Amino acid sequence: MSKSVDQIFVNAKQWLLSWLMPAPAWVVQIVSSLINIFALLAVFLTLFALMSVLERKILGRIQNRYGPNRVGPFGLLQPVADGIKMLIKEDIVPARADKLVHFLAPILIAAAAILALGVIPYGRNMTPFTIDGGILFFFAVGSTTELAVFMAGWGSNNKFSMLGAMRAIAQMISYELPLIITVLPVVMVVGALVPDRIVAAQAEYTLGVVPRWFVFTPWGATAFILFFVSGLVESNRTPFDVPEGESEIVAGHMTEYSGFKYATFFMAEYIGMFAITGLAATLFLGGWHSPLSVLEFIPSYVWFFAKLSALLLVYVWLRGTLPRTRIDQIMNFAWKFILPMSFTCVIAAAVWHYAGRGLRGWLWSFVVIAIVYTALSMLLDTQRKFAPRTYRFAE
Amino acid sequence: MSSAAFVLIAMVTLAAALAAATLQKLMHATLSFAVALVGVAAFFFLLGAEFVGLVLVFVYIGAVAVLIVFTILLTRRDVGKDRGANWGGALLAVAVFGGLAWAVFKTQSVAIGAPHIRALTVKRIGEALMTSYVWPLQCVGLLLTAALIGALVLVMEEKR
Amino acid sequence: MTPTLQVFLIVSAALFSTGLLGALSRRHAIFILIGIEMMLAAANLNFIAFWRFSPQSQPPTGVMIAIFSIAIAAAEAAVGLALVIAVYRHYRTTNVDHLDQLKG
Amino acid sequence: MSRWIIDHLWLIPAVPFAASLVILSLPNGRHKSAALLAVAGQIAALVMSFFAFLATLQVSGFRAVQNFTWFTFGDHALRLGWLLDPLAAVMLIMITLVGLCIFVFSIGYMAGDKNFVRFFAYLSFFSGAMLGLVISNSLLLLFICWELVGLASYLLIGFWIERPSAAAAAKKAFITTRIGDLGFFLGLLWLYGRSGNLLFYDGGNGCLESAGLAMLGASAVSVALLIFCGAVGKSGQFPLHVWLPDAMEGPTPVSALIHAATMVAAGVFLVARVYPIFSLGAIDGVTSSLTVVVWIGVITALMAALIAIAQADIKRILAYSTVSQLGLMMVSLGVGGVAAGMMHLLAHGFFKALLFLGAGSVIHGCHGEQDIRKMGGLRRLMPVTFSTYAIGMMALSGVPLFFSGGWTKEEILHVTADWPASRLPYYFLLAGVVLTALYMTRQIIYVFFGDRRAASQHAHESPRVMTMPLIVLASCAILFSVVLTPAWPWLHHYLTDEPAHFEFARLIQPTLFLSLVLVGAGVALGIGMYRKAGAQDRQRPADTDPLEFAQPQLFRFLENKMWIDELYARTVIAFSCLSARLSDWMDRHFWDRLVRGFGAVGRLFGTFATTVDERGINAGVDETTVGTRGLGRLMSAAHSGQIQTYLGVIAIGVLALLLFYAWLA
Amino acid sequence: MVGLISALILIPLVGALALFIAPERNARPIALLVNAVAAFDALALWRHFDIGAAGIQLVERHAWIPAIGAEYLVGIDGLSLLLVLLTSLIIPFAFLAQRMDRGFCALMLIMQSALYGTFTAQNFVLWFLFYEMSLIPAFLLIKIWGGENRDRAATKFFLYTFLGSVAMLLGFLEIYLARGSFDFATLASLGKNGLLTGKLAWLAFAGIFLGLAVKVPLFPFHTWLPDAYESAPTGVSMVLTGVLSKMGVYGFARLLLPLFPNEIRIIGPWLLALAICSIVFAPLAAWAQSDLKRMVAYLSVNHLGYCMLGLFAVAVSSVGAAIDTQAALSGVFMQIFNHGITAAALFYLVGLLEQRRGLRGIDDFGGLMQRTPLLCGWMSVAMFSSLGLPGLNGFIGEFLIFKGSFAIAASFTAIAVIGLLVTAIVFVRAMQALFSGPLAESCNAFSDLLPREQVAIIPVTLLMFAIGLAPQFIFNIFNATVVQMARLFS
Repeated sequence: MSKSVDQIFVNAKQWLLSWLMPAPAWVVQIVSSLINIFALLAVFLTLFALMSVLERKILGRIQNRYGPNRVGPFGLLQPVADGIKMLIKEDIVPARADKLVHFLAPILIAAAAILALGVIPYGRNMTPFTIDGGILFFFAVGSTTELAVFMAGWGSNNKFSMLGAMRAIAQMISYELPLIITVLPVVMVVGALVPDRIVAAQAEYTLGVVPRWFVFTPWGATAFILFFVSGLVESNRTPFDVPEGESEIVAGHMTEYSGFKYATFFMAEYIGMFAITGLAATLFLGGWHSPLSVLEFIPSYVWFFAKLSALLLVYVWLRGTLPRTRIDQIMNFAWKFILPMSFTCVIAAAVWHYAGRGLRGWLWSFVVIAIVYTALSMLLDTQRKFAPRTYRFAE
Repeated sequence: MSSAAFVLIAMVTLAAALAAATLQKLMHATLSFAVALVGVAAFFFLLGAEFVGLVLVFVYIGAVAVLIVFTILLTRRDVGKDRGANWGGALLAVAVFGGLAWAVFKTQSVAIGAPHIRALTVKRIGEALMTSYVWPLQCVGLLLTAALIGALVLVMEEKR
Repeated sequence: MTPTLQVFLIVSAALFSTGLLGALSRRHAIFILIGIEMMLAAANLNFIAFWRFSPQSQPPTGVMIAIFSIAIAAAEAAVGLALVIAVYRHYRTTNVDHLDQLKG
Repeated sequence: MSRWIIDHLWLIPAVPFAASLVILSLPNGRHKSAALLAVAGQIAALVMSFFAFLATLQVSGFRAVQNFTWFTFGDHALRLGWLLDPLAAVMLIMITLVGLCIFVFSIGYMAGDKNFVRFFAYLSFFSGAMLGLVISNSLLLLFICWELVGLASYLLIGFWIERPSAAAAAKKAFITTRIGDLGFFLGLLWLYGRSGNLLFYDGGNGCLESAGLAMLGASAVSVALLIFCGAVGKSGQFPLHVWLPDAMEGPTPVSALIHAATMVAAGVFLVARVYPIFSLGAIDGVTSSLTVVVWIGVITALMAALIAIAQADIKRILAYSTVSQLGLMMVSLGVGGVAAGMMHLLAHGFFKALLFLGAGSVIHGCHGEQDIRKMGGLRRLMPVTFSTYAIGMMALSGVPLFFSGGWTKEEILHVTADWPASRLPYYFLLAGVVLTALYMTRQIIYVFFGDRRAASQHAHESPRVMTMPLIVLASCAILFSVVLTPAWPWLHHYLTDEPAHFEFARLIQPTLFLSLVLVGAGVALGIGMYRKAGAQDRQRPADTDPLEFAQPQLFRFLENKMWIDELYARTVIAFSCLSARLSDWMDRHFWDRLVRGFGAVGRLFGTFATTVDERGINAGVDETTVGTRGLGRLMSAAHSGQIQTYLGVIAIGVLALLLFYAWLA
Repeated sequence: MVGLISALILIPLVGALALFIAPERNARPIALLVNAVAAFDALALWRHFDIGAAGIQLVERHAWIPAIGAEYLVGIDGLSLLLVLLTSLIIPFAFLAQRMDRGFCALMLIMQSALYGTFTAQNFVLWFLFYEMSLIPAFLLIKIWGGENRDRAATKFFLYTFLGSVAMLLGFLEIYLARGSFDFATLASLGKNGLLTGKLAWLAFAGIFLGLAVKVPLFPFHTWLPDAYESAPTGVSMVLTGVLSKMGVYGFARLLLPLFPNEIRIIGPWLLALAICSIVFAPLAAWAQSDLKRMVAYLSVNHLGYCMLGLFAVAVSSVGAAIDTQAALSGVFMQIFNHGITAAALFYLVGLLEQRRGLRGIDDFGGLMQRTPLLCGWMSVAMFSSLGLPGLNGFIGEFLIFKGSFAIAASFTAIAVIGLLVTAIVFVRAMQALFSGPLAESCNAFSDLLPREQVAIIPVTLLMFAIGLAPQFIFNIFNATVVQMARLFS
């Protein structure tokens, strides 16, 4: 029973494809891909809509207000209203803009974000595209985002846009490095770049209870935190949203966009966020595996989306909690702390491996990380004491 | 490895390359260059070297293209329009192409179809990198470090 | 009909020539760099093609060379662009016609 | 205890050594601890020595040996060892006992010296080295300790380091003894090479045992003489005696301990120790090496006694008397009276230490004055010193019956008289007896009798810590004779390994009267000559010696030590300095110039090569260069700096290559 | 993998490079640190060395230039190990001797590396490479940081030793052309039956002999030495006398004796005479010096003369008893080590005096004992050790040399004893002039040994005592080698 529920989507796709039996293989392949794409788009656009309204409501809760509650029950139809509004708005293109580039930027950014979704395993046998170098694909595609952002900034021919784009690129490049390097230990330990293999490697349970997710190893936990922070930066979310800091540079590279193009940017940002969190869940949180072996009867995709949601919730929570950091702080943090720490994760993973992957390895890699962490924090400590702020004029 | 895909990719690639070589706006040329490289990556996919294709995209789009646009940004004052092709260059390029094409057609041994091959997995590449090619790998690592430092030193503010 | 090695080589030759065209005809240093990168890509394409069409052997040498050449190209691009920036700072131009002296 | 000490013989020297190290590490002001440590170390050594002595009494002909491997070179072991036999045992007792007295005396004598601590460290060091010397069972170990006592002597002579004369005397002592030591060293090497074993006793294989001696064979004479060189140097025998009087620059306790009682006697001890080598192949107790020993001894004894007559320094007189007495002992050894010589050595150790300490007390009382002509009348002021000094004087002079020196001297005269080779040494020794009595009488009259003179005006008796040792030593000098008398020559028999028995009749012998007469004559002569010494007498001024007045030439000759120092300075030392200068000059001017000459030849070649270079090769090269430069100018036009031109040229080159290949195909 | 010996050679080189990364003021601490590592390595070497086994151990062999028979071949036997340990001891001691800037430290480290190489290389080409490599830093050190006359002294030193090296190289080329090998072991096995024949043998012998004799130096090739030692800075003097001079002795023991036993036997008496000249004339010349450094330098010639005496005596003994050859060889090795530490300590102490006074003439001081008892005490220890007082290290070596050579060449040895006497005279004279007498005006403000100076001198002095009293631990290093070498000559 639970098996058939688990595989319900897979079976549905097979059933659909079975109608094409006489067609040549390449047709089947294309149709299969199309089905996957549509399924992806359907799920994630819905999720995007849901997310946008939920985020606003949660932020409202955090900030002690209601949030949207007028359109539809509990304001749940708000995204529909927003969508309609965006669609019917006038599409303004600045006169001196580089029109082609200005036009292509939102398309490229959305395409990249959606492509990245394609390699994540959403459930048992539910990876849309299985590529040998899936993780690499994810990052290769993800890296086009930077170009797209730049195109947006350049094409708009506006100083705010340009500044925003530069900031975005600077911080995205800086954090792409730790993002990739924190993935390395997982890849090393599993020995494959295929997400499915990585998920499979986390399938077991220690003593039948504790899942063997990588987040439960010292290096995994560290890498996960680093990955999460870097992902936060990659998706330009608070507290790292300086590229679109409204109070300083209006909306960064999106300043000159309106209407549907703006909506596309917005969507791409959310989808990028889903992709990153999805990857985080895949890499460190055991993908679609259940946290307890007794709960395995619950379908795998439920688990995946539960983890995804949990992580997204943290995103929202952070956005509601933290103020925006300065760009120099972001960069310093990246190069001076995150990067060395992520290298340490690689070493710690190697130590863990060679010490036998058991308790001993756990302890040793913990020691390695602790040493480096202590050393780094001592080195980076500016010895600045924090004191309650005193106000000179606002008393 | 279908011919249709090949023809499609070849057309896109060469068109983008031509655009990169001739477009007058620097930014457009750079973007075309990126497209051309995506085309090359697609060729790699077609040839069964997915990994290299991904690396190519990763490196060229993610790093080199971004670097180029950044450089364009930093040297903006000079970024007017450049002239497109000049005739001497074009002639020479065509001549080189002619010569190469002639040589390719002339050489009988390259008129062969693709043999059936074992899939080139990342694992195989990794093993090769860590065994037979470990020294080149180290050297490249060193080179990259040196390039990193060199580039930093070069762009540091000149002392006046 | 599947493409033969010849076709790939022709495409690669075309790509190479295009790169050469870019490198030869432009006056802007960045363009020249783009042209050179294109030629490199063409060479990589050659390597991969030759590997694909050759009798298979361990290890995959063509692929390896391509990987290394990509890495080297990245380094080259980084240093090259840094040079462009440095030159631009000094001369306020990136037009290579004006940069014909060894003396800084 | 006795058993234990035999197994741990090395502790006897080790304790003073350890004390010395500890004292050396004390800070400079810790006078009390330093003295306490040194005396404690000495007492410990004395106690252990006493038990060792007791151990030797148990069996007649006792000999305990403890050998050990010092190190292994190649696959041969170098072995050293400790030895306890009667000879060593009596020396141990003498050294520790005299040493203890002198240590105690020094506490008083050196009080107030700013280097008090260092003094006791050196003194303890010496004591350790000396004790090691007497109990070593290996010629090498003996040599090592020999050198160490030399070092201690050097350090102590030069103890008052700020006095240039002390430093010079120390240097002289060190170098002069080292000359002898080098002979000793060569002898040691020779012996080692021949017998292959430096251990004295090694279960039948030692170099003093029959097997070892057999291997030595004919070279025994040379070996013995070379070893004797060491003894000559250390014991101040002619011709290396010159350092000993100068050594009196050291503090008086040092003179007493090292340069009178113990170290200088080490030469005699050495000869006694390796006596089997000296006497190897003896015919009727005479060998050529022993003959040399006798004559050296005779010359020394007589010469030193003569010089002593004309000295004014209280310590120098004693020093020459020491030299003379050592000569006496050498004669005794040479004529075959080992036991007699050793007995005299022991007795001499006690009474000479006593005399020196007495002299020290006098000097102390006179505030550092050493010239006997400035003393006088101290008999009343320093009664204890006087009485003990007188006992020492009588022992030294050989007054028979009650004084140890008398009996031992008697014994020596006895064996010398029986020497089959010649009677001459005997006569010389008899003359020596007269002279000894004479100069001692002179000294005692000058110092203790007569009127008070410059230095003795404010003299005072020394503190008890100084007089107590004097009394102890004086009693020793008297009581020691108990075991020396011919009636019960216990010590003699103990040393020669014969049972002793008492026989009163032998106490009185004819020669006793002879020496009584001779000593009496010497004393009488002394009193006669020096009765008025120090005072105005007839035409003689007060500060002129009666002998000087009577025989100025002779006196000058003796006063200046027979001009031996000057002789050495003119000959040996001058020659050495000259050769040093010559070596230096040769180095700077001859060898160096020789090398530079070679260099000049090289430079000549260089010049030649340069000419060829410049005229021949360079010219050709120059022309080539000019041509190349022209070509370069031509080519440089192509280097426009336009990189695209270069690129184009490269492309054209590629094309050309293609064409070339096409043509080939 | 890099073996222990290669690591030993590399460590100072790497250290020399490391100096240029760190700030200048840290140069000396870093150099000392490097030396600590090297010393650790040397101790490890000692630990891994099998003292019971003869022959070369811990061999590392790699092909280098096969065409000329050169290979990277390093290994140690007892003698090599002894010298490696000596180097590890003296160089840090020298580093403690004076202030030095970065270049100085770096050159010293390079020299150290070359020394390690010289003492461990077992192939002539490699050996020669290191041998020459040590020369250049020494030259530069004297030339740049030396005292007055440094140019002349440095040039003299360089030309002299270099010419010697050239002669040696020619000699070896001759051997190579005839025998086709540069390997010490191979050549030594050939040497017994004559490596070369006729005039060629004599030419090769002369070349190598000249090269080594200059290096030792042996009378009359010694005139560069006083100049060089005098003008070199203290630390360099220490290394020059402590270790560099041992290269020559090492060369004699390792090369000349095994390779040319027959030739040496023939002209042995003449060589012995030269050694005797070294022993007798050098201290005489020292006696005539007023400069303390020059004096110590001449005494170095004398002490190395003892080594030569022992070696030549061994070489001429056609039927020497095993005990004598072994004694002489042991003595020579012991003397190498002892002279290393003692002479280095003496130079160090003279350097201290020079630092305090600015001059180093023997008459520029006086009465130091009153002002600086510790300095005088330790200096006396070093001097007594040098003049061969029993209980200190110098005696052991000299005793064994004399023991061995006396049995073989009694008359020569007897003359050599004069050297002992004159050495004693020189030192006692120096002690008299420096320490005793009234305190000289100019020495009033002297400070006694500072703690850091004590740290430098006391361990070395304690080592002198240790060797003097219980030398077995040093003998253990080379006993097996001695037995093996002695077998070569009997």
